[in-house]
Amino acid sequence: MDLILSLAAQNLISPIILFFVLGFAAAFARSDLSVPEAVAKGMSLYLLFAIGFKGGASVAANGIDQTLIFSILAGVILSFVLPFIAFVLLRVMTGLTAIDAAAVAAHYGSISIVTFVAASSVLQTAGLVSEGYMVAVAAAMEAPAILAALWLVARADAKAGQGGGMDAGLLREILLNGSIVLLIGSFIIGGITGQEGLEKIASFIVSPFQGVLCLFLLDMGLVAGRGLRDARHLLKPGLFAFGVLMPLIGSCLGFGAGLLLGLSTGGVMLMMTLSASASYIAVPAAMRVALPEANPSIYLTLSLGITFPFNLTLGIPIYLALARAATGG
Amino acid sequence: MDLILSLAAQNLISPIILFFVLGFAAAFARSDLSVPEAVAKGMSLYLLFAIGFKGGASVAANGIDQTLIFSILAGVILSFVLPFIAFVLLRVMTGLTAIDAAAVAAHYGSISIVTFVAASSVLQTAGLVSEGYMVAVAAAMEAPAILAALWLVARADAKAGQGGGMDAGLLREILLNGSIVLLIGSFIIGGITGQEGLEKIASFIVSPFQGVLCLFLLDMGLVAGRGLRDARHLLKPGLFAFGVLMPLIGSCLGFGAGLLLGLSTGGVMLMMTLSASASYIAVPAAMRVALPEANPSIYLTLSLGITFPFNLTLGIPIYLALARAATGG
Amino acid sequence: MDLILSLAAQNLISPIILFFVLGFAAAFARSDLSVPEAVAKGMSLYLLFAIGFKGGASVAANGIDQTLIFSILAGVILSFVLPFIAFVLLRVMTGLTAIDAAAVAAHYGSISIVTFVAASSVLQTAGLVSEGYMVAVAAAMEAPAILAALWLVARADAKAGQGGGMDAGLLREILLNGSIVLLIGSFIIGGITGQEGLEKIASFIVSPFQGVLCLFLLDMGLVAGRGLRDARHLLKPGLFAFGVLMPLIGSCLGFGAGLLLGLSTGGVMLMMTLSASASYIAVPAAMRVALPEANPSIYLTLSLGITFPFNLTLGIPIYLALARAATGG
Amino acid sequence: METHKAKRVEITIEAVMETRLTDALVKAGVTGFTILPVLGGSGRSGQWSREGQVSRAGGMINVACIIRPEKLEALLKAAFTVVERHIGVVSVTDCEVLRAERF
Amino acid sequence: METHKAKRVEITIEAVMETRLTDALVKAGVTGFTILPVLGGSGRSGQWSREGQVSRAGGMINVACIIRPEKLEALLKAAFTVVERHIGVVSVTDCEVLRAERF
Amino acid sequence: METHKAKRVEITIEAVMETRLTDALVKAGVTGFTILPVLGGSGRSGQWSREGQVSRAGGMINVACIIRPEKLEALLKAAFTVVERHIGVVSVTDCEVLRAERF
Ligand SMILES: Nc1ncnc2c1ncn2[C@@H]1O[C@H](COP(=O)(O)O)[C@@H](O)[C@H]1O
Ligand SMILES: Nc1ncnc2c1ncn2[C@@H]1O[C@H](COP(=O)(O)O)[C@@H](O)[C@H]1O
Ligand SMILES: Nc1ncnc2c1ncn2[C@@H]1O[C@H](COP(=O)(O)O)[C@@H](O)[C@H]1O
Ligand code: NA
Ligand code: NA
Ligand code: NA
Repeated sequence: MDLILSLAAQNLISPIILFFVLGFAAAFARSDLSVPEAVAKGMSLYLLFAIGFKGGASVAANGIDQTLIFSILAGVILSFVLPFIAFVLLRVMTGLTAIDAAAVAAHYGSISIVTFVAASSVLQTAGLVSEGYMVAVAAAMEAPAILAALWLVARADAKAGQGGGMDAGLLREILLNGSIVLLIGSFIIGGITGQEGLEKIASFIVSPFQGVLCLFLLDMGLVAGRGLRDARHLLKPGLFAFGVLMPLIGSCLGFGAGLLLGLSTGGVMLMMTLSASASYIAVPAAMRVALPEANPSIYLTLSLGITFPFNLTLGIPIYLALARAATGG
Repeated sequence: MDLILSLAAQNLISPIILFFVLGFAAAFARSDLSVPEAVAKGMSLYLLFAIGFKGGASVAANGIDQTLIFSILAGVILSFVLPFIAFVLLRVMTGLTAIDAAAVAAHYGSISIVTFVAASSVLQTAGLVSEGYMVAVAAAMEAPAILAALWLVARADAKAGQGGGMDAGLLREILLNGSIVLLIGSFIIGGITGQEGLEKIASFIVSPFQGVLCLFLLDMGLVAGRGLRDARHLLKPGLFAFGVLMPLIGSCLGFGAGLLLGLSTGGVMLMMTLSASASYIAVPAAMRVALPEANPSIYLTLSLGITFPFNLTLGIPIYLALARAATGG
Repeated sequence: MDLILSLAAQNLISPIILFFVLGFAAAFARSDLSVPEAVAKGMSLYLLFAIGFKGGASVAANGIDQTLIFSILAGVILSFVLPFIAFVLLRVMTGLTAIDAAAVAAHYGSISIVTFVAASSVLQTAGLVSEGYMVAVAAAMEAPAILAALWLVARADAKAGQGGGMDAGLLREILLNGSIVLLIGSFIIGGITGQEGLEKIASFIVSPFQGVLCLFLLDMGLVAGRGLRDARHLLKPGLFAFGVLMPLIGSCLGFGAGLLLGLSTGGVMLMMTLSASASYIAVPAAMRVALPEANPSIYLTLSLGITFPFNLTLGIPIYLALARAATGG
Repeated sequence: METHKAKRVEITIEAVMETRLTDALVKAGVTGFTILPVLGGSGRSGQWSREGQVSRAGGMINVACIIRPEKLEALLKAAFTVVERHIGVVSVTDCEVLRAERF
Repeated sequence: METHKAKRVEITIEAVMETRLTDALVKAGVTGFTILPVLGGSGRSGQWSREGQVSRAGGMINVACIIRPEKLEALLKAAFTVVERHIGVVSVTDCEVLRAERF
Repeated sequence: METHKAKRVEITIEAVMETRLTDALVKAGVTGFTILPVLGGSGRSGQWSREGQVSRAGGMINVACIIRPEKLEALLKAAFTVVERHIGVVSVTDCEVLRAERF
């Protein structure tokens, strides 16, 4: 417990957290500070490019083994199973309709790549390494949750399925969405070009990485703060509790999976983080197409306004402490 | 004098000045060279982030003393007093109406953060250090000038006050405008995380800084050149003379304040630069809201087309030479 | 031949090529991966800024000699002559109208600065240096081809000339287009500030260069792939063959010019690359103004969809191998 | 100059629905449209802005089509099928166009 | 398809006045609006462009509101109070809308 | 509030033609116009989008002019001279404006 507290405290005064807090506070104070949409997208491309490439280069350095395939499989299963847990919890804890609950559930089965990046950077500061292919696991966990949620809706309410739901176009959009393609593409290119490739572009993707992450989290803070400010009336205690409880539950499943797979300390911690995190890019877009009746304010506020800050500040140090305790890392 | 000339000459062939000149020339030649708005805003966020953080980290390294508070106080007073001087000069030297004169005066009381950044980078090249908290002084000098100008208008012309002027919304916009929030926020975060935080992101905010500044000044040159080209008919000799005289007067007051406060050579020079510089972001926006009758072409052309280039090319080396002569630095 | 193959293979697995391929593939798979327009423009400003400055600094380090002037002259002549060859080939090999053929021909006389940048980066990897002023040659080769093409149209079809063609406004737009101004401006500034200036901004324009180039080529791949996908019905075998044959012919002329001028191995290779490459920024814009009847899909698809990828993947290693064989470099 | 009567249809719709809408328009015989970016807005589902957004989920676009009056009914039907379950606005204005042969 | 008469009001105004204008519109009973970015323009106060600008001072935006005809007068009054001392343009067009219950 | 009849002309044209068009408009006595960015579109010359583009060649812009009815003919003539050989669309709508003295 002490360890967790001290880790949390240390985590809380890292620049990336503080810039997130700055953005959050600025949004609540109604400052007009803002990051242009194109710059925010550019930074997100950069982060995906860098994290994918570094993952691939690290796999190239350490070789591939069977664990890769099992880890990806575990990720897919987690992503598919977590929405069911989330759905039941939401129906019990909150007054959400089946459609709203399913839409929220999809977000919690899927993952947030920035949370993953933040966790990786905490690992790095702690001097821990992790399996490079966790990037591929992250990519694999994006989509299954969406299918689970649509299945939940179809079951709960046959009517809501008509005229919408999953079609071939949507499936392609989900599987080939820009973030996944760039992440996996960079991962593969990093794997092909290996350390030699990494050296060529290290002063672009390694050294300035932390700084870009700070600016990006400033923007995340602004967007999350603005969303929370405008939608705080939605945040009934039940919803709020879900936003904190669900990542903890997710991380437990990720913890189990990580230990079963025999991952390193860092790997277990990242698996926990992935399971605990909630999507705020890919899944919202898919939900607007497939379940337009679901209220976007609910899922965005929960995912971006509650769970993301929770993971960033408290979750990540907790997951790290647990992973360390269990693996002796 | 020789020293000033040689400093000016050396300053004039630094990349940052030359890129400004390139932009200026390209605009006059009607080249279609342009920097996308989002990229320009992104660079300005970067500069504020970097300069604030470095200031804060430097304060963390050197400790805070009383001078900080007195310096900020001095800044506030200067920012409030300078518009009165500017207003009188404008009414004497030019044919501007009271409203136009007050609007211009507000710009000269306030500061230009890019001029500050350029001065800091000249200091660095000269191997001089300065008080990290000058960043906070810069932030403190943004707003008071606006109040002074609105007071001037209210006094000069009761009628102009009706329906506009200062209201609670505008006050919040001025005090919490994005630039100030980011600058002060980064300053505080730099102060909290200190040298350790700085090391983490140094390869983002320290090493590439000069290069980004070059590109940003290219854009400033383009914008200033375009503005001057379109509004050159406004530039009566009186106005032009004001645009060069006012920064010199401002710098003298800054000089006095810096010496009184017992600042370092670099600190005195930065205080001079702040007092000499004229706003071109925060104040124009505030003027459009509070004094829409004032002609924006006049204040933007003066501030961006005359005073900014003057400070960048001749002012800064002059201020440095004087600060050196007076402090023996 | 073996050398070429091994060079090509080595070239093909470099990160920059692989990211181009990633973008190309993503576009064909209809992924929604995309780079915001402002970010793409920002990166292109960065590349021009960096390549120009480094060229100028290198000239400052090595001194200017007569070859500079002769090289620029050679570039101008090549740029003016190549469209005639391209025009005849197109009329023989394809069914294009005179106007479409002339528009395409203009693109092949002019140059692609990204191809030039990619070739420079291959040179650097190969440990070869080149004449810094090749940047100036590149700039000089942009415009003459346009004049040649307009002359071709005027000759082929007096009627098409009326109401359009070259006017003073267009001439200024071509000669002062943003890319040229930034490239030449940075080149001159690099020349003035020399190694000292370069050192100041090296961690902005030297170390991260390769990484930015990767991201930029990802975007080029996306744009080229999308263009090719939408316009593949235009790609009759004759056109396709032209898109591969013309760069080879161009490179031969560049090869001859380079040897005649007595350039270094790297210089010969860059001269070949410039002659082989086809414009996709400056010339298309000029054609839309001067020859609006020409079909933009044809010239953009050829230049960006066929010739650019060909040069990037196979052309550059071929040119390098030939230049090495001939100069013993 | 000679102008011809036409209808201008403007559809404000979520960005994620862009291709679905334009595909439907093309199927309904629309020969051209222009897409304008939208910065932000407000409606029954609350206020929103594109600033700092990374996701396409939150944004909207504005699709403007100029068509011959006789094609209006088909276009509105096609648009309605896509817009039906989604937030967004469809408006029609009378206008005159130059070069009517283009529509 | 059934359409209903409505008014489309477009207000081109300085970006710094955005929230002041939208607040006034909401107070006047407007239930929705869409904000489009403006690249540049020209008027009595000269020509301007957003290129390379950092400040919000120089830019304008375009606010479009579709409303029931009976709300027009209230909207114009509200808009006028904000626009009065500022540069900018207010225009009103007749239009038809689908799903009139939304307005 | 008192409004006055006016015409709203919207011209969608290639970005490279921007200054040529606005110069022609100014010559034809137009006192103001507003330029909106265009994200993409489709027409007889195919579909296009600004995403990831570096060149101005591919993009279009939207120029909107509000004018007094009596100036319409001169404006259309001026616009037509520029648009004639180029792709693009010109449409005219009736509208009402506040502050008619500005036009
Ligand atoms: N009356 C209106 N006038 C103009 N735009 C509107 C109007 N109502 C809604 N919109 C636009 O459509 C979006 C969705 O509206 P809604 O479905 O009402 O939430 C809003 O964010 C606005 O951009
Ligand atoms: N007649 C007009 N038609 C369209 N937009 C206009 C017109 N007049 C002014 N504007 C727009 O309103 C802005 C301010 O106009 P002004 O108040 O005349 O300087 C201009 O920059 C244009 O964007
Ligand atoms: N009917 C139309 N309605 C709206 N915009 C159009 C229409 N036709 C063409 N456009 C726009 O004008 C551009 C060029 O059209 P075109 O000349 O038909 O290729 C298209 O890319 C669209 O942006
Ligand atoms: Na999850
Ligand atoms: Na000042
Ligand atoms: Na060429």
